[in-house]
Amino acid sequence: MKLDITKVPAIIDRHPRKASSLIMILQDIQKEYNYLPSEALHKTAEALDVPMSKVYSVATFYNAFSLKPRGEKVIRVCVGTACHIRGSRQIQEQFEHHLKIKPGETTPDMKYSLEVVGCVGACAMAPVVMINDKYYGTVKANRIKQLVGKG
Amino acid sequence: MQISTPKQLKELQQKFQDKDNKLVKKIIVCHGPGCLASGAEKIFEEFQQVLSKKKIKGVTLEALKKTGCHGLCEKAPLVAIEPAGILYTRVKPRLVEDIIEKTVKNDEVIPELLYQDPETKKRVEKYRDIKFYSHQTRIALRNLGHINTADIEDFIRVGGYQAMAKAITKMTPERIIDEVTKSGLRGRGGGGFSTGRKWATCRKVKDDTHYVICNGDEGDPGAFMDRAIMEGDPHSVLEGMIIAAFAVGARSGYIYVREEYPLAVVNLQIAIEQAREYGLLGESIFGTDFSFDIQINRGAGAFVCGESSALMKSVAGEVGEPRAKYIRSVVKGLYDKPTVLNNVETFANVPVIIDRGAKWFTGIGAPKNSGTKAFSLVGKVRNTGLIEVPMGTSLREIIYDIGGGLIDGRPFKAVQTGGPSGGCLPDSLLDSPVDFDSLTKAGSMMGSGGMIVMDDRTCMVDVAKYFLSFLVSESCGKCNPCREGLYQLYKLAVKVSEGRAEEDDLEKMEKLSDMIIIGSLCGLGKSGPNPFLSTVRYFREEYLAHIKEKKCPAGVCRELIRFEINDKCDGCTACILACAYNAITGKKKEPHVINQDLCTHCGACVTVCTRNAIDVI
Amino acid sequence: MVNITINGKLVQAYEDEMLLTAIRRENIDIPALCHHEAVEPYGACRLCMVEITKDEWDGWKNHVTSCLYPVEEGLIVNTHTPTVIELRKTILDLFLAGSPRSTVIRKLAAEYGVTKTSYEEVPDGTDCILCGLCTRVCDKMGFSAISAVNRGHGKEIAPPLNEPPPDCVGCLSCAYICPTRYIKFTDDGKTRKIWGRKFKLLHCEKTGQPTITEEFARYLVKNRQIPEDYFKINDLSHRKELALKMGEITQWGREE
Amino acid sequence: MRSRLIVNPNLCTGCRTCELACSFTHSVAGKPGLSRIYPLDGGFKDLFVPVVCLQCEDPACARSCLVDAITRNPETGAMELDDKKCVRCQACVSACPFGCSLFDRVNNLVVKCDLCGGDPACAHFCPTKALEYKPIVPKALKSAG
Repeated sequence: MKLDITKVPAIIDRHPRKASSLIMILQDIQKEYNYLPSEALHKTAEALDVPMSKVYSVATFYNAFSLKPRGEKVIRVCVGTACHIRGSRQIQEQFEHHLKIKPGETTPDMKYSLEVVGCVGACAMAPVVMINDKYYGTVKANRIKQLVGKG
Repeated sequence: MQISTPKQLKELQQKFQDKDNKLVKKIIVCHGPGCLASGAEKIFEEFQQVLSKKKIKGVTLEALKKTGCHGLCEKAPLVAIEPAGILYTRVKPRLVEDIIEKTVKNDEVIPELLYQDPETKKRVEKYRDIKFYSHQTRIALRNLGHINTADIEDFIRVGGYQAMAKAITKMTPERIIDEVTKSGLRGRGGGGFSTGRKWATCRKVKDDTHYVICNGDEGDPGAFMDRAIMEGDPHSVLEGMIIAAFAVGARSGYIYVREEYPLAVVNLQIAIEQAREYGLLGESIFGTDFSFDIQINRGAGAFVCGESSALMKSVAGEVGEPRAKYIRSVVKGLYDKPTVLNNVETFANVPVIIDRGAKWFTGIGAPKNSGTKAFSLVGKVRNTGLIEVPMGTSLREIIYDIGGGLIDGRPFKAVQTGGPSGGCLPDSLLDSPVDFDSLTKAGSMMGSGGMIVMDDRTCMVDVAKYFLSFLVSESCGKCNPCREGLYQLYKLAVKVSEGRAEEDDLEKMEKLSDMIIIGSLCGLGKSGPNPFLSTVRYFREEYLAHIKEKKCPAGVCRELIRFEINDKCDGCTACILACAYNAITGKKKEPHVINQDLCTHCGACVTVCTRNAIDVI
Repeated sequence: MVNITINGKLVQAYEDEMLLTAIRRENIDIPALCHHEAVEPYGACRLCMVEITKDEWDGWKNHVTSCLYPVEEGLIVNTHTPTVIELRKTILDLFLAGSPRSTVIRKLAAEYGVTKTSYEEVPDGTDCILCGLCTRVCDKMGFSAISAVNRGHGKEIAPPLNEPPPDCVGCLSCAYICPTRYIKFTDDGKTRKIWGRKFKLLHCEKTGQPTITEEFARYLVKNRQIPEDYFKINDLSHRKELALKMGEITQWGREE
Repeated sequence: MRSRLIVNPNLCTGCRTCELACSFTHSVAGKPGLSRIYPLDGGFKDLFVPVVCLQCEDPACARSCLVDAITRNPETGAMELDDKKCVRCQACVSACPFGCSLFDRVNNLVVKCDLCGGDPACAHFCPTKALEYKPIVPKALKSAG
């Protein structure tokens, strides 16, 4: 499948053409494509007149960016302190086991990506899992199968 | 609608109040972080549907409100019925119709939905009588749970933007700074630096451009106060920022919000647009020559960007690498211009201080620690949630009176404050007051306000290991002590938790910690060893148990424990389903067995067993 | 000029200069691996840390990286206190754990009495100590061909997308500035290889000797307005031309 | 008036004393360094030409230096190369149209004449006054570029 990057110039045009727009443009590109296609990085570098090395540096420094395509459903297991002491590690392992992938990876059928996140700010409902934009609180080990199913 | 005089603002307030007074009933659906994670949106939609179907006299869709966090997240989702002051907990969509029929229509209380006092087991009808609330003083969180999120009308109705009007039209920048300085307000992000002094220094720097930045990069895991404020009461933050901008002479402001908070970005953006529409942001505010506007920058997932110089780099679109502190960002900050950077909660306090005066503010809290502090009270405590208490309140009061003690009545072991820069405090310090100076003295930190309660099933070695692994992955990697030092400290903690360590490894860890503290470039590294140091200081025996006896007393460290099923097992198969490694076998209604060769000691079975039938040995 | 005290000796330093410069002027040896005068100070290796205090600080002391701490009137600096030495030892020990084979690190660590790391050697550790000199000099020269990627313990220096960097001109500054000689290149007099890229070298039209890469020369022509002709011959041929010219001039002088 | 290093090939015998003097003055770690001055056979029978940096007004070496390591000494007028700043890219070596920025392969250094800070050793030791350091501006030799 050839990637359609024709939307990139329009995304770039939504922001001022200056170096400080870099992170915001990358965020919008990621939102559109679910990851940062390398061609889009080149286009951004060119448009903002920022060296490609800086763009790559930013794209790899921040956790939110992915340089690999991600699955349809991005499962983010919160591993904040509150979640940790309420057993988020088990939750993470359950997902690893059921999806047969490690955090940062995507299932071969491109359906699921597994990620861990420092804290999503829903600590009172620990442990918390986010599937795409939806939060799931007080997750228990025996609910994982069901969560993977519906997401 | 452009407001150009304080008088117009007052008139508008009156108008919105009159409109509100006409509402016979208000149905408040909490949209705080906890409630959102428990399906608050569904409840709200359900109310909308039922209300538009049923015709109740005097109760229209306008009665329905979507507010910020009420605080009692443990019982989420929450619905409050005003003006009666009834709080319903753990509301489910199917109960909405009942609530409307009984409570809204006929003023009949549904007891099952009321909060139950964990001690007296009594249902509490009135919101304000719940102990969780009665011990609190809300300043920064004053509007949460009372006004619609990102709704300028509701904000103006409760007196919003009045302080800003006063500051801009009646006060000089010097008077404002003086008032804030005298109030003793200290940075709520955790640093505890005097806000007034920061503003004064920034104002004094002669430059054509000054900036105001709001730090909404609430990175401490276990803290969500700033998220709740930004989502639930964004206008308070804007008002605080505008006052700061006027005081230091800034024309542009930035709010840096971490990417994990998409709703905060949405609500802040709505609030900014509303404020512009009302002429409260933009050119010539209140007809003066003061102009100011705010832009939102989203973080991209980096804890280190909570550090001021790293945050400013990130705002400029660069990698968030901190720089040395010898050049202060208040003098040379964003784009090398003088910059005031304050945290969300700090800004939310400012309008109240301007409105009610420094003297009033210093009357709350403790000496040199005036005012209140918001905390996210989480972990193994009964009433998890968002709270705000006067500085100097004791840990005991917070954990037991407000928090209702520990879950399942288990013994208290420690409370963690200050996030990855803070520490764990033991029960011997339960009566110490919670303020900047006392916490630092005790070897922890105020931090941004996460308060994580831990019981006897929490292993302190594991907690230290957890924070170290967090910091190792969040370090920017610029300087050696942080990048390599914390990594080695983490490796040593793993060694302890796996029972491979020797006694002198503890000394090695302590020595390395000292060097990391002296040697690191920024606050992340300089405070990185704190979680280890505080746990080893107060829970040394636990470390020694791992090292000498090769045992984890709390039953957490996997290499040192194993699980066995006891005779309480009634064969419910819950653990079999939970075990991801197929290590448990057994027939229904017959005792199950754990195959020790397959068991990874993850503990998933324990969390699902309702019979207490799995022992940790 | 400002007056500062270094290890008990009162010395004068220029305003706006950094402590390290003043200290080194006094021939005091303190290590610094991420420092180079060609680029802005960075403060990453932390080896140049010293203890500072002032009379009016009431005994309060601070430890700062001397490479980016500007001199101040009345500053009292100690470069070799037990804590500072302990700190350098720890840092070198940590570096040694990450780069156990680096001769530069091993030599420096040995000077501080560390011959074997007391920590766990980092699996697949390299000689790169992430001092950032290569990327900073590449930025300073205007190429920005390489940069730091990832963060924390996974940080490394790499060209964008780990592909041969299009902005590189093969000037080798990164390799020359690298304190541990980690950046590798080859140069056989015809082609130069670095960062996975191949560069053709220019050759002197007269002697056939190699000079700089075509790309570097093109960059200097375009951005620094150096006439293209200058790169046609090498320095020796340039000197010969000059000698010839001067000889001619002198010859005219004789004829007159 | 500022002094300049004047070369008079008519007086040069090719004795190479200047080379020795330079080499010893610019020694590296106790060993003689690369001489910044080269007495070259100019191609005219008996004529030797000591080639040395002309300290151009708009020097190609400084222009090609991307790290600003070559700057003019305001007192002597010499273009001095700060070795602490030099990153050995050798742009100046290639860019100088007179070949007077040199690369010392033995010591891995880029070197050029710095007029010895105001008392050039070459002129000092030249037995025939083929090299003189004095305040005269020769008309024929203008800067290059």
